[in-house]
Amino acid sequence: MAEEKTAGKAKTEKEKKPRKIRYSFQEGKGLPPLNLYLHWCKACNICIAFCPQDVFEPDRDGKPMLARPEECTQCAICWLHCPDFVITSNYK
Amino acid sequence: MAEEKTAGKAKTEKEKKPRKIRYSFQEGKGLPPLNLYLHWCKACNICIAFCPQDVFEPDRDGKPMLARPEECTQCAICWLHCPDFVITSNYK
Amino acid sequence: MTTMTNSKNNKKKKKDANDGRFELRISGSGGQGAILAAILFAQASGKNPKYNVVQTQSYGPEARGGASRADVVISTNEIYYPKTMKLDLLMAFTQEACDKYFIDLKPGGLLIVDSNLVTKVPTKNSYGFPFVRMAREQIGIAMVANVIALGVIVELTGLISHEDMKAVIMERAPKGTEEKNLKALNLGFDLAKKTKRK
Amino acid sequence: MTTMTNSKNNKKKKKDANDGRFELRISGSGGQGAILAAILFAQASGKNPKYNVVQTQSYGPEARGGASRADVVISTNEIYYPKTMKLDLLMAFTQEACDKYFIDLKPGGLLIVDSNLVTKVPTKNSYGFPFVRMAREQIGIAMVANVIALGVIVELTGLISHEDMKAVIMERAPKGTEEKNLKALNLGFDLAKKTKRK
Amino acid sequence: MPSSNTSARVLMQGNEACAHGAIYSGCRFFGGYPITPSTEIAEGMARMLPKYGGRFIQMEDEIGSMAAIIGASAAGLKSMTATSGPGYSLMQENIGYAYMTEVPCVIVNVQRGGPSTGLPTKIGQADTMQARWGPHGDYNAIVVAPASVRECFEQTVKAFNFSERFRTPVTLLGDEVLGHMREVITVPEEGELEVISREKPDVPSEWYHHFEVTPNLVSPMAAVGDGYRYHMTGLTHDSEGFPTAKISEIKRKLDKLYYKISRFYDEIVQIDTEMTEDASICVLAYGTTARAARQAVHMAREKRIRAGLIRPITIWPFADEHIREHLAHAKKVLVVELNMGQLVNEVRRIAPRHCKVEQLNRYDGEVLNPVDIFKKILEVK
Amino acid sequence: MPSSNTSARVLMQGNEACAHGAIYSGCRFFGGYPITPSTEIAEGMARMLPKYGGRFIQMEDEIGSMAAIIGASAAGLKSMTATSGPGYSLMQENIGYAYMTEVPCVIVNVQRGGPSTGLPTKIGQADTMQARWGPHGDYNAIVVAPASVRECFEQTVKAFNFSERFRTPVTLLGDEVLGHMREVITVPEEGELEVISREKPDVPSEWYHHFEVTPNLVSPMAAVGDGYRYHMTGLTHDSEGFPTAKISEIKRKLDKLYYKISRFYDEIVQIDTEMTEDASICVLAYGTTARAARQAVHMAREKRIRAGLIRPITIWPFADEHIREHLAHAKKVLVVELNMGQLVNEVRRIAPRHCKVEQLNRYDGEVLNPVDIFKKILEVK
Amino acid sequence: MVEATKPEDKQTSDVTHQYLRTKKNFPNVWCPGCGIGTVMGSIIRSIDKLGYKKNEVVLVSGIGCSSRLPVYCDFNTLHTTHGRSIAFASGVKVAKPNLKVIVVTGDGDCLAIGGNHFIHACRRNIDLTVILINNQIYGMTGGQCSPATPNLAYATTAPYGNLEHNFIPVDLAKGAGASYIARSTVYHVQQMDKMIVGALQKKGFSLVEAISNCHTYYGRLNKEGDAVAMLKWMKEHAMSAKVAKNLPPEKLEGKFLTGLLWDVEKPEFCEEYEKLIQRLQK
Amino acid sequence: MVEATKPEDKQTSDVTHQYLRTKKNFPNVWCPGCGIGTVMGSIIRSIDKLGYKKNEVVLVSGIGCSSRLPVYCDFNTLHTTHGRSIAFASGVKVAKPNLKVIVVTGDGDCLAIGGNHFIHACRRNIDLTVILINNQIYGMTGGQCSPATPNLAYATTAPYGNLEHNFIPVDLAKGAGASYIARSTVYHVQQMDKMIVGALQKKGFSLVEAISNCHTYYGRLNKEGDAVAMLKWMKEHAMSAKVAKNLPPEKLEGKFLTGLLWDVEKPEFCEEYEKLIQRLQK
Ligand SMILES: Cc1ncc(C[n+]2csc(CCOP(=O)(O)OP(=O)(O)O)c2C)c(N)n1
Ligand SMILES: Cc1ncc(C[n+]2csc(CCOP(=O)(O)OP(=O)(O)O)c2C)c(N)n1
Ligand code: SF4
Ligand code: SF4
Ligand code: SF4
Ligand code: SF4
Ligand code: SF4
Ligand code: SF4
Ligand SMILES: [Mg+2]
Ligand SMILES: [Mg+2]
Repeated sequence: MAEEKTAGKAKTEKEKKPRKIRYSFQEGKGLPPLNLYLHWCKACNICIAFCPQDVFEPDRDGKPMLARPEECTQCAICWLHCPDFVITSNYK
Repeated sequence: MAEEKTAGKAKTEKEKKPRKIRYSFQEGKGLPPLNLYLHWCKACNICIAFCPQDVFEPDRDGKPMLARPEECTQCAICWLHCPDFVITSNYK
Repeated sequence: MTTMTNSKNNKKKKKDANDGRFELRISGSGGQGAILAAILFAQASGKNPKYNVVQTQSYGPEARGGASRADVVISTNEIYYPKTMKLDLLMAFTQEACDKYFIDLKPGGLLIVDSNLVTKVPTKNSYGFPFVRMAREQIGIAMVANVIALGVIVELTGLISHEDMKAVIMERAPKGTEEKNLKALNLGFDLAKKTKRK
Repeated sequence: MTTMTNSKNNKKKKKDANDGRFELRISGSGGQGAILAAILFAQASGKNPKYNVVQTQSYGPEARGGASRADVVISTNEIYYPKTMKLDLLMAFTQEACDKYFIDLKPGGLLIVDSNLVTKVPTKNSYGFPFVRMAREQIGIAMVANVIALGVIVELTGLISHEDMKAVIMERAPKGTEEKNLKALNLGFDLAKKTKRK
Repeated sequence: MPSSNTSARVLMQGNEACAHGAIYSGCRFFGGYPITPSTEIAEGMARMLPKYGGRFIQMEDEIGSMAAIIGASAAGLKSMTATSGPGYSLMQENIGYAYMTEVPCVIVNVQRGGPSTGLPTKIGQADTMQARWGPHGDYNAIVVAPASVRECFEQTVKAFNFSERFRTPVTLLGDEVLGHMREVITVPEEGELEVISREKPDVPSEWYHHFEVTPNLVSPMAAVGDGYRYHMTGLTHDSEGFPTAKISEIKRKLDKLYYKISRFYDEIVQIDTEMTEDASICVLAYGTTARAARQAVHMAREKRIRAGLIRPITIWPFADEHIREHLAHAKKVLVVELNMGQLVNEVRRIAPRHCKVEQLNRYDGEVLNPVDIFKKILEVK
Repeated sequence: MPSSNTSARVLMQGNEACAHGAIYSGCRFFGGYPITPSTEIAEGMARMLPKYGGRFIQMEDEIGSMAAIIGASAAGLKSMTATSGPGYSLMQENIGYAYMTEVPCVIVNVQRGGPSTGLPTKIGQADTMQARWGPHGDYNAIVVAPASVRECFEQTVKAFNFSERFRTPVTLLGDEVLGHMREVITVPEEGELEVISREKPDVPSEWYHHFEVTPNLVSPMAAVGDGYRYHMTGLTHDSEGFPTAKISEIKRKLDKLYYKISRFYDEIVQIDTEMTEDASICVLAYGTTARAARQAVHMAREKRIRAGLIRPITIWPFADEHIREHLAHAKKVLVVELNMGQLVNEVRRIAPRHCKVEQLNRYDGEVLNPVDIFKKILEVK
Repeated sequence: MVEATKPEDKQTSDVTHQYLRTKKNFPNVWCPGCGIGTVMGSIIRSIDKLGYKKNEVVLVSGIGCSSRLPVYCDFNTLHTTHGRSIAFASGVKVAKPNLKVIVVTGDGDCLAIGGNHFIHACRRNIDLTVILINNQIYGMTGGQCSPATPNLAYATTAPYGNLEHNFIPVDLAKGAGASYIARSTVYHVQQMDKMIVGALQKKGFSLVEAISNCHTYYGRLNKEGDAVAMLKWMKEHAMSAKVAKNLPPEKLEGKFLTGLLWDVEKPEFCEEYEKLIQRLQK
Repeated sequence: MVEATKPEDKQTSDVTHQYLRTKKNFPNVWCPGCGIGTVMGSIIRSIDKLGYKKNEVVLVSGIGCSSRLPVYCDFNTLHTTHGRSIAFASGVKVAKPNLKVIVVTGDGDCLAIGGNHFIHACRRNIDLTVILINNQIYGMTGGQCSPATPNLAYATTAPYGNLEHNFIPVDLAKGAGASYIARSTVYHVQQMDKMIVGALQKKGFSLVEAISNCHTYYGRLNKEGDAVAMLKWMKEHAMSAKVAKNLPPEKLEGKFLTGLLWDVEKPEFCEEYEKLIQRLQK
């Protein structure tokens, strides 16, 4: 029983998609496409839910992990929508 | 020289009309068509200016006199416009 | 009527004025220019560096005109209390004003009225002139009645020089009306002179 | 830790409570139900006519949630000062809360933490249970972690009867969740019993 | 009419208790605008009122709220609003109108910390003087201040009683801690507390004067629509309510506003004291602060310091005489407030010569606790 | 820049003199809402300001007026508003904001008669306490009150000086008689009166703290757009202006607000006295009332009564010490006010033991005249 | 619009006298020729026509020349604080929904300081009738600019001409959600009667803007002449909305529309609240 | 509206960081997923795009969650009293017309207590840009009804459903005379950027209504789900005004319009005042 709101962490239908690669840089593919200032992240799930390329997956705290960075098209949706200025692009 | 407004007493073009009868009741024609509670009258000239029958003329103080009462058609214009509830009709 | 105001001896007058305060009220109904007259009188007194001058007035509801009286206190000393206490002179343009304010006049104070509009005068010690009618008939506009009255007051009290009063009238008269206003003022001066002589 | 709270002798506990005041704080981050837990605890204590009860809390900016702590004072005497002064019991759901409020705990006061979320515990004199994980895993919703904790607190302090606590839970649980909440409460009771026995 | 509460012991918040007290008093109109830390009162009234056939309206601001409750009260319903400092400041003009037109109503100000927006979720007691002198012009004010959840209930009832009895707005001055605190209380049963309602006229409407100067100075009050057609204005007015500039009528009106309260001073003053008889030092405090003070006084007594407590429940009119009495033997009076020193000025004004006035103040949004006050007692005693 | 006035003797209204004084002070922004009897100030500013490159805006109400002048002052212009009781009540919340954010500005309250709408065209002095305690929360206030047309000019300049010097809103408390009265005065020439402007920062913007606690407690003030980007909030804040709930920072802030004024008490207090040295009875009054009182004191002296006059020009902070000094030998002090008794409470608080406090009050829209006061002197002397 | 009416639909003028508080408050404070008195006649006739009892009618006003109107009328009359009349009236109406609550207000009272209460009342749809007497200036305080003073017009606080733009009250009311909006002038008295009758009959918030003359200030400062001249101006520049509908735009140049301008249905607050009470008390 | 944009007209996300007061005020007070942060990004990008200097930009706000926005931005920032932001801003702008003054306000701050200043600013046409963050509720105080809360929706002060009707802010602004009115949502961020840029460029009073989510209160009380769900709702129910123009009414059922909704020219107050000064000082 809790009297307050629970931060929105509704799972989206994406979970079904097969995971490809979790961290592009771990795979030696160079810089990831995005920088995540995760200490500002509040795990609201917006970036994860709205990325058209399904680049993110939530970590244990609900914060975004770059699960499929190579799919990122730099469409800007995630960083334009992140209310907490967590996401910046590594490309100009 | 006066620093304040002068109550509007602009003469209208009616002054040209020839005067007929000043007080109908003085002429023995029975009740005048209208009652004038002149102690409330502020001599604003509205009734005089807008009577389509030119029934009124201003007295020395600018208050309406029934100059041509027999011309009155009971059109209501004067009493509807008098801001000071001076004019009432004697006919129902 | 104080010695100052009705004495024919101008020297005496000045001295009295020097001794203390002179209180004056101009009253009437809204639109007769009572307040403006008081202001002009106050302003003209101010031209004399000897005088301290305070002008006050009373208002109707909120500030929407209808002010019916204006007072002027003139003194060669510092004026502490700014309002009038006992009038040396009352100018009344209406019967109502005369009835209402006569009680504030000092015993022997000077009363001036519009003789056409104030028919019941409560004292013999008074001057009456048909200011409004004269303004209409002799100057052509009723509105300058207050200026005629000013002329009379200036002349009768002898507190202000004609020049100072004229100068103020010239300063404040709306453009194009200077002539008429001056004429009215002079008419006032003359009226008073004639009456005094009577 | 006061004798009252860690004594295995229930009689002693009751007596101590009778003697004076018992102060308790439940703390965490917004959304963990700390305030609600404190209210439920206060309400259950109120069922015992012997007790006076005051529950207070602190807020974030304006009233917009984020409240991080809630206190309860229980006493058999009239409670003058309504806030806590030295805690007899501190329940901390987060490391931050534990760090921040441990200083308010009486020497010897009882500390209870969520053992998964509070990893650095500043005293040995403490109980730790993985409330949130247990709630998620054993009851199916993380939200009832506070109810499990309530069970533990009730059992460890012995201030309130199980029945009163259960009654309050039944009164306040949203429709349809009564079962799960009761289950959580019982889980708390059991946890504490087992631990005490250890 | 359903009863507002079970008479059993219940855990209730101070703000809720205000709302319940209002319902108990017969309050059937609430107009308000949310503001921390008073909002629970509005929320409670929104929930409860329609069940009792009463009406709740959330207005566009506090000015409108105050206007609406005056209107509703003029229309015959006991009415209330609740706010905190910023909203209370905005209400002042219309509170003044209610004083002038003698419309009963209750304003709850749950005081928060700091000036201006300050500390919305923290405590303060810095609106104490404002509650007396907030509106322009001269008035006499009744202000009560509870110190417990049960008193929030009771004093709301009192506030309505004073308001209805004297046809005047009454402020209930709470504070954040009290408003948000929960205590287990026994809710008063129906009939347990006295409930006073405004006197209605019993004369034919032609004889009715809405502002009649009666022997006890309070005029019977007909509601709008009751068949007595009167005029109400914030302009100075005569006993019928019509604008007047007559100096005798104006003076009579203002004297009425003042003396209808000061003459009943004894009836209005409520003061709670403990151990003042033999006290050499009295601690004076109100609201939440008084609870810490009481504990401090007990701590002092344990240390054999002859301390006593004076807790004004009626803050305004200030209990001059009563307090002077309780200070009869005291060498010191320590005024404890969560502000920079407000009531202390009143105490200075009235304290007997032999009694030195000391003060302890805090104004950072936190309460003064018993130890703080106890230490100060030790220091100045 | 053209001079606002000829230095000759001119007949000027009190309200006009305020407007001219403001222009003289360098006031270049006026935001206001008309209300009798203050309107001539707004009208004068509307006429004059654009000639001096300043800006006039008529706002939708007094709340907006107060907000606008705070905004304009934050943007660097000396700013003013003028109102009367009802408007002053409405301004309180934002006046509090100006205190809290330390924005200099001047509020003229030309007091009218009666509470509520009362007597719009008559005199009163019943906003005296409100001028000190009007906004919720704790502040220290500077309030000045002229008594002649020339003083309307001078004290407006003083008000701006205090306001700029101490970064705080200052109220000029006039009254209807004074506002509408005309006197022949010599208008101060340029340079004749001291004109103070706020201190500007001289540090690089990275070092600038908008609310720095300097040795004299007043912080240099950069205007919005000056290149110092700061934050301003009515929430309790730190020296940079950012919201804080840290108790040490809050206390420091509130102490600053209080002591930046009380510490300069001697600089702020202005008091005009006459013949108090040997007085056995002192009459204390301010504003128009003080002029009648002065005359009454002279009348008394003529009758060989040792009367004296104490006229506070700075009303708040109340001139405790100065007044006590002047009462050193007096047996009586008669406080004369056009209200039901406001400053008299302050006098009671501070009067030496040997000095009995008497009061004479009138509150029907008329002034007390010298004879009234003289009679009272005879009665109580 | 002012034409001879047939006797049968003509109230006699005497009817108004029955509703006046003649003993204490007359003569009234208004300047000679001020249109506020004319509006007062119109309000009284409308109430009379609908047969409302004096006891059930409440007139609420704020502060201003216009707001002085209620004191002269023998109804329940509340003269409140400047700008707040609608908020007071909302309290009265919600507390006692069977009363007929009419707000009388000026362009300053309603649109300047009172603008917020006005738009919220439009939105909230409490069954009030607001008679907004628009004389385009603050009369009471002596001719300052109001939110209805046209751009470039003169006022004592706009000595060089008004640099602001004016509200069009009917547009504002519409944007805020009012359910009944009409406009008339003190020249078009019979139309005004009809508009007020319609407004009173409307269940919901209704506004009648009554264009009036303040020749004392607005007229004088803007050289628009005396009361008669200003009434003539109204006569010449008003155009009935009904008529205007069938006219080409050229013909509307310089005219302003009068008559019923907006009329929609929305649930009314007091009725909805009553239903809520019924529901909860069941 | 949210589509991949071409790289050349895409500001990098890092740009926003240069305008944040990161040292003192982060993390911000907003709930996870609250759209106010998104609006803040949009405001910053728009200012950056127009090349305004930090020193010449002033953000003024009132009280509310939305009104907390300025404190996080490295401009001149004034956090004022509840509802009064526009009046404060008017003072700033009129005093120093060369500053770019932006008001950030909530539906409660702007439309409830602040309604009067809002409509008067629309009328007066001072060159201000108002960003109205409309989450249809009072967030800061915990979920009470606002003038933007729809009829029948729940709020803590509308426990049985709201009996009042809501303002349509863009209609209100239009009725009050605003010269530029646009609407967007926190889902349609790029459109919002464009609207804000347009508003800033407009000489005169401009309004951008930014529809935002308060899932914590509005969403929870009205079962509208979390932030993601509420953004999805916006995505599905918003319709660009440009597109809508060419659609039959059936297609607009249940939709709300976004984009530029109103744009007219009126003389701007500060400019007119400047001219007056020039004229008088000659
Ligand atoms: C709070 C407050 N501010 C200002 C005033 C002064 N005041 C009285 S009436 C008025 C304007 C009235 O204008 P309007 O409503 O148009 O009425 P009119 O006199 O033109 O009929 C003002 C500003 C006041 N009484 N109260
Ligand atoms: C004068 C005053 N009244 C009331 C409040 C309390 N208050 C603070 S924020 C707020 C509502 C804010 O709503 P909105 O503007 O929609 O902002 P949101 O939090 O939804 O972003 C209220 C009523 C206050 N601070 N000041
Ligand atoms: S930029 Fe677009 S594609 Fe890349 S992570 Fe963000 S939302 Fe996904
Ligand atoms: S949108 Fe931002 S705050 Fe939300 S989960 Fe993604 S990175 Fe975190
Ligand atoms: S009723 Fe008509 S015709 Fe008769 S006097 Fe009046 S206006 Fe003239
Ligand atoms: S309209 Fe009325 S007030 Fe005016 S002159 Fe005619 S009767 Fe007199
Ligand atoms: S000032 Fe204007 S509005 Fe007022 S009564 Fe005179 S004409 Fe009418
Ligand atoms: S309460 Fe609502 S508006 Fe406020 S931060 Fe949370 S989600 Fe945003
Ligand atoms: Mg008007
Ligand atoms: Mg909101």
